[in-house]
Amino acid sequence: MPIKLPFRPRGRNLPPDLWTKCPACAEMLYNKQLEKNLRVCTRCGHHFRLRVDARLAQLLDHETFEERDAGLESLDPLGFVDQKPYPERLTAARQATGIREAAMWGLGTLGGHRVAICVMDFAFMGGSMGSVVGEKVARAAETALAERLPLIIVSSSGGARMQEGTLALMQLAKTCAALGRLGEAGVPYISVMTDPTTGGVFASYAALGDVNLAEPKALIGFAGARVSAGTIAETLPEGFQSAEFLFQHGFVDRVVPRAALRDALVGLLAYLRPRPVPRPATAGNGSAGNGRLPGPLAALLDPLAGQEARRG
Amino acid sequence: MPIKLPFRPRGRNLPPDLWTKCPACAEMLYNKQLEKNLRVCTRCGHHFRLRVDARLAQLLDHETFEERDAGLESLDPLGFVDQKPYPERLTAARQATGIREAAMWGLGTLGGHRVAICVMDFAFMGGSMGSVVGEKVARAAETALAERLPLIIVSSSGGARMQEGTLALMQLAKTCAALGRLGEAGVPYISVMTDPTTGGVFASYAALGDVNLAEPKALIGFAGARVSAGTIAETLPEGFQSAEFLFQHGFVDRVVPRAALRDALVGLLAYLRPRPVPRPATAGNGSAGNGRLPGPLAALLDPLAGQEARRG
Amino acid sequence: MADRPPAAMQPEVEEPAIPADELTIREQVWARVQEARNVKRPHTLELVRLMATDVVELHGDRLFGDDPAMVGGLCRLDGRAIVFVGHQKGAEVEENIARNFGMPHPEGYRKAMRLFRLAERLGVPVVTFVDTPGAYPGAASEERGVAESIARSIQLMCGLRTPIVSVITGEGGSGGALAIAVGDVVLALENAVYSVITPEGCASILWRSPDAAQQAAVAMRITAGEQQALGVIDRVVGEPAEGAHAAPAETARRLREQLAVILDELVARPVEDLLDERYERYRRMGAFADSGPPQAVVRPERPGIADRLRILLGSGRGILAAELGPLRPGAADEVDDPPLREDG
Amino acid sequence: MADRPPAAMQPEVEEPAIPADELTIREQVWARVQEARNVKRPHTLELVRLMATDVVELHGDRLFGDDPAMVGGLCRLDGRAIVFVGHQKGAEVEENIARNFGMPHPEGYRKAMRLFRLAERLGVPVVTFVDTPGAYPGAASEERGVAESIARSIQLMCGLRTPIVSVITGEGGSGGALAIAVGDVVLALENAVYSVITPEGCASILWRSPDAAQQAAVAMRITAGEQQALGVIDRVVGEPAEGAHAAPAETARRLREQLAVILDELVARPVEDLLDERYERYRRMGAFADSGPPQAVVRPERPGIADRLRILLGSGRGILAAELGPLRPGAADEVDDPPLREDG
Ligand SMILES: [Zn+2]
Ligand SMILES: [Zn+2]
Repeated sequence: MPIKLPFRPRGRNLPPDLWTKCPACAEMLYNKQLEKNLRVCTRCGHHFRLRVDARLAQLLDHETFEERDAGLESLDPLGFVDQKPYPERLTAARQATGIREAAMWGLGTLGGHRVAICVMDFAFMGGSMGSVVGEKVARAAETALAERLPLIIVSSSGGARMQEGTLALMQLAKTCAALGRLGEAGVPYISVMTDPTTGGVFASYAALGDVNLAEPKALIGFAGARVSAGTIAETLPEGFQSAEFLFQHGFVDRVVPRAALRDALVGLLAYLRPRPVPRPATAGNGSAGNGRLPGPLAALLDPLAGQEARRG
Repeated sequence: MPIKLPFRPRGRNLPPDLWTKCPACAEMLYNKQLEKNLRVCTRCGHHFRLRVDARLAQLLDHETFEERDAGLESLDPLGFVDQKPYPERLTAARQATGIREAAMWGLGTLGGHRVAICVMDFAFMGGSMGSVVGEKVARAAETALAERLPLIIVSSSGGARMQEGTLALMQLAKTCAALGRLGEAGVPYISVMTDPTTGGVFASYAALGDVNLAEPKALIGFAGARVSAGTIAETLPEGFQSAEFLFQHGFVDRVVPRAALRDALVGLLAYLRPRPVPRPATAGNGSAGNGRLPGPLAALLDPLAGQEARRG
Repeated sequence: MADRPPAAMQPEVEEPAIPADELTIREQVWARVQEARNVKRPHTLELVRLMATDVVELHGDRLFGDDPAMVGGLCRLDGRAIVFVGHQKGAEVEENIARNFGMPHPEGYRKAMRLFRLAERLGVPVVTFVDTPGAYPGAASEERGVAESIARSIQLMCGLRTPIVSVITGEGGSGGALAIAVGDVVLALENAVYSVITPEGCASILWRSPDAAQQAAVAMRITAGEQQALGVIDRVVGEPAEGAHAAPAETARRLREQLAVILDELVARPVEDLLDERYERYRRMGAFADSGPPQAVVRPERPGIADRLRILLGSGRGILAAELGPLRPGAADEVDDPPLREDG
Repeated sequence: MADRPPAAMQPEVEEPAIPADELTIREQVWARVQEARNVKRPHTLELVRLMATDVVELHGDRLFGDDPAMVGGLCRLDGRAIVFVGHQKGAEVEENIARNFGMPHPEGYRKAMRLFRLAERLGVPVVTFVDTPGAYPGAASEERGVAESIARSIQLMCGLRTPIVSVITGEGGSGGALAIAVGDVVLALENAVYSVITPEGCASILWRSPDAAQQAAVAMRITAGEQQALGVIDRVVGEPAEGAHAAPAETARRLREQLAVILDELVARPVEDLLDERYERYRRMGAFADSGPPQAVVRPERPGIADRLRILLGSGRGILAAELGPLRPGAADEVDDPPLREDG
C-alpha cells in the first residue's frame, strides 16, 4: 500500500468540490478561501476539522517537522468483525486519508521552541485511539522526557477504538502513565482539544495538560450525547460539552480561535520550559547549604552578623 | 494565680445545679446521670459540650495522659482592648475554667496505642485559637513526627482569637505547616470535630485529618451563621453546617456518637500507624534492587528463569 | 485453588454451570454478561465483609460529596491491613437506585484518589474491586469533570508508591472501570467481563442496533478468560459451580486466598521496582507492527518480579488474532460509514 | 525606595497624604481601611499588567469551575518568569459583582493550588497578590468546603518547593487572604490592611455593634506598618503620596523594583533551605510565655537567609504590647460575655 507521508495533498480522489457549505451558518464557502482561512468560516467563525498535515503546517515553523515512528500500524488482536472486519476498515481508512493511523508525532520547532508534538486526525476512523495512537502518545511523552522538550498534543477523537477492545482501553493507562512521569520530571505538556475530543481520549491525555487549550465550540465530553440524552432521562444544559462549557467548569484554561492558536502556543512555550535538572548536592560552590552562606550573600548580609534573631 | 492542672473539678463557683435542661428536647436531666452518659442527653441524644478533662478521661486509657507544655500562657501582643482588656479576659477565663488555655496536649495511650493528643475546650474563651493553641497543636504535631506516634486532635472552637489579631491568623499557617510535615513523613492524623468547629480552626488543622470524625449535630462551618445569613441574602439549606451536612458533602468520614467515639478511634489506630521509616538503600540484603532477586523469590520463580517475557 | 495453564480462548469454566454443547458461543458469552450483572452477585462491600475483618468504611472526597456508587476504607485480610476501594451496586432496587447502579460521579473517583493517597502515605497496599457499567454519563457528571477525574485517577494509580491489586468482580465497563483498575496484578472473577464499552453501546454504534449486543460482546472478547489471554488481566479466579451470586462466601474465600499470596509477594518488593514494573505492564499493552525503521525503546531483557509473578499465575500476552479466529461472528451487512464515537 | 528602619507602631506614611495632626488615630487608621478598599485601587490584574510583560492568564480549578474572584497565570517581571495568583475585585459595580467583590469560593482556592503546583513543577517562583474581605461566606461556598480549601492551600504553600513572595495589596481579610499569603517574604503596600476578621465583623462580635468598626480596626493593629512591627509582614512598600488608586503605574513600578531584588535572592537559594526557613517563619509567629519547665524546641542560633533578608528589609518580631500602648482605645462598657465566634 503506497503511502506518501507526511504531507499528502488531501482530497485527490474525492470529486473536486470548489465550494463547501458551512454547517453552522449555511454560507457557501469557496474552498481555496476556506483553506487560506485555516478552515474557519469567514462568515460565522465555525471551525471545520483540520487534517493532520494542515494542523502541523499551521502550528510548526516551516519544514521543521521530523516525523517519528511513522511505520507503526495497527494489527487486529481480537479478530474483530462488526459490519466489516477491522482490517478492512483500517485499509479503507488508510486509502481514504493517506495516513497510516489516527495520530502522527514527531519533533519540530514552534516559534523557535523545539517541541515534541502529536496531532490526531479525525478523518482516520474518527480519530479513534487504538494501540498505535496510544503508543505514539507514550513515545512522544517518553521522548519529551528524555530530551527535556515540552510536549504538545492536539486531540481530535471519538474516543477509544472499539475494534481493539480492552487493548484500546489500556491505552488510557499507557498514556496517563507516560504523562505522569513527564510531569514528575518537570517537563511541561500542553493539551489542545479540538472538535471532537471525547470518550477515552478526553478521559486520559487530553484532560491532563499543564495547560489545556480548546478551539471554539469544539465538542469536548466524556459520554456520547446519545448516551447522555438517551439512556439517561435528563435535559442537557445549554452548550453542554462545548469548549466554552468546559472553560466555564474549570477544565480548560483558554478557548483560543484557530487563528490565534499558534501565537498562544508560542506565548506559553516561552514559559513552559522543562524544569532545570537539579544540580547534584555536592557540586560547585563548596560553601552552600546548612546555613553557611556563599560569599556574595554573606557580604550583603554582613551588617546583620551580630544581630540576634528575635523570637516571637 | 493558683491553677490546679490538669483535672480540676468544674463548676465549683457556679450555683450547684442538680439538673440541666436539654436545649434540644427540653428534658430535665439529672446532672450525675448526664455525666455518666458522657454528657449526652438520655432522651434525645443531644451532645453537650465536654470539658477537656472529661474528654481526655473518656478517650484515653486510665491515667495514661502525660500533659506537655502545660505552662504555655497567652500574652497580649496587641495591647488589645474591646469591652475589657484581653489580659482581663484571659484571667477571667483561667479562673472560670481552671485551665490555662483553650487547648491541652500530651501523650497517652488509647486502647493500648500510644498517641499524641490535643484537646480543645470551648469553655476557655470559646475555644478560640491564639498563639498558645497554635503552638500546642504545632508541638503536638512535631512531637508526633519525632516520636512517630499517631496524632489526634479534638476540636471545639469558635475560630481564631480576635484579640491576638493576625498573630492568631498566623496560627493557621503554623499548624498547617506542622501537619504537612507530619503527613509527608507518613505519620497519621485523626481530626475529631465536636460542637462547634468553626472559623480558622476548621480552616486549618480540623479539616486536614487523614480521617475526619465528627460528633452528631456538631456545628461545623467556616463563616458564622450570622455572616452567612445576614450579610449575604441567601436562604441556608436544611442542616447547614451540621456534622451530617459535612458528611454529606464529603468532608467528614464518619459521624460518630460520643459513646462510640473511643472504639472508633481504637479501630482506626489499629490501621493508622506511622509508615515504617524506609530502610536505607544499602542496608541488609545485598542482592535487592535493580532487577536482582533476593533468595526466596528467586527460588519461587526459578521455573520461569528460561521463559522469555512476551511483548504485546 | 490450583494453578491453571494459560487460558485458551474458549471461555474457561472451572466446573461449567452451562453445558457448552447446549449453547452457541454467543449465548455462552451472553450468559457470562448476565452473570456478571446479576444483582445478587456479591459487590464490593459484601466481598470485603466476607473476606476481611475489622472493616472501616471511610467517606467523602474532601471536595464535593460522598458518592455511594464508590466505596472504600480499611480492612484486614488474614491480618494484613489494606485500603480497599470499589464500585458498589445494590442487591435490591432501592439500594441500586441509591448506589446509582454502581455508576460513579466524579466525586466517586476523587474519593478513590483520596484513599489511594492515604494508602501511599501509610505504606499500606491497595486492593480495588471493579464492578460498573461505566462512569455516570449524565450532565452533573460531565459538569464536574468525570473524564478529568478518570484520567487523574488512572495517572495517580500508575505512580502510586504502594502495591495495588485490582479485581474485576463483575462488570468492568470502560474508563469508569479502569479508573480504579490499574494494578501491579489484575485479577478477575470467572464470570466477570471487561470491555472498552458496554456491549449495548458497542452494538448501537457499530451495528446501529442495541439488539446486536450479544454479537458485540463476542466480538469484544469481554470474558475473563479472553481478557487473560490478551494479557489485560493476569489471572482468573474460579467461581463456585453455581456462580458467585449463589455462593458469595466461597467466592470471597477463593479470592482472599489469591490476594493473600499476591499481596505478600508485592509487599516484599522495593517500591521503585514495583513502579517500574507497573509502568512496563501498561506500557507494553497493545498490538501493532512497525513497518518503518526500528526505533524500539529499550526494554529490560529479564522480566521483573511482578511480570514473573503474572507469568507464574498463568497470564499471556501477544497478538491473538489467529487463536481468536473461531469466535468471529460472520460479517454483517456492509454499510461502510464507521460511526466511531466511543461512548464513555 | 530607600530602606527604612523597623517601623514604629505609628502608622507609617512615606509622604503623608493626610496630615496626622488633623485626625485622631482612629480616623487615621480608618482612612487606611478606606484607601485599602478604594475600588479604584489597582487590583491583581491591573498591577500585573502594569508591572509585568507577556501576561498569560490561566483558568479553572480542574474540579468545578473558574472563579472570577481569583485570578492567576504566567507573566514576566523584568524578564523573570513567575506564576502570579491573586484575588480580583472590580473597579466598577458590574465587574465587582462579576468578581464577587474579590471573595472567592472554594474553586478559587483550588485554582490557586493548581497554579502553585504548576509553578513547583516548572521550577518557577510564585508571587501572590492579596486583596479580599475574606472568602465568600455563602451556602454554596460552605457546601463545597471553603474551609477545607483554605486549609489545603495554606498547607500546600508551606511546603511548595519553589520561592513564594506574597504582597498584601489591599484588604488582607482573614483566612481567605492567608490562603494565598504564605510566603518566604511577605510585603504589603503602605495602605494595605491585614486582619484576622474584618473590622465590621470584629466590632459586631466584640462590641456587639458594627458601628465600632473603627475601634476594632485600631485594636486589631491592621495597618501595614503595625503588621510589619508584628513580624507578620516583612516590608512595607510605600505608595505615591496621592495613594495607589491615584497612581497605579508608580505603585506598580515600586512594587516591581522590590520584587525583582527579592526574587533574585530567593531563586539563588537551595529549595530545602527555603522550605526550612519558610517553616520557621510561621513556626515562630505568636506571642506566649512559658511558666512551666522549659521544653523549648531547638532552633538554629543563626537566622537563615530568608530571615536575614527580612531583617535587612526592616522587619521585626516580638511582643509589642508596650510599644502598642499609645494606640489603646479606652475600655468600653464592661459587659462580660465574650462572643468568641470568629467569622471567617
Ligand atoms: Zn459559517
Ligand atoms: Zn435531649
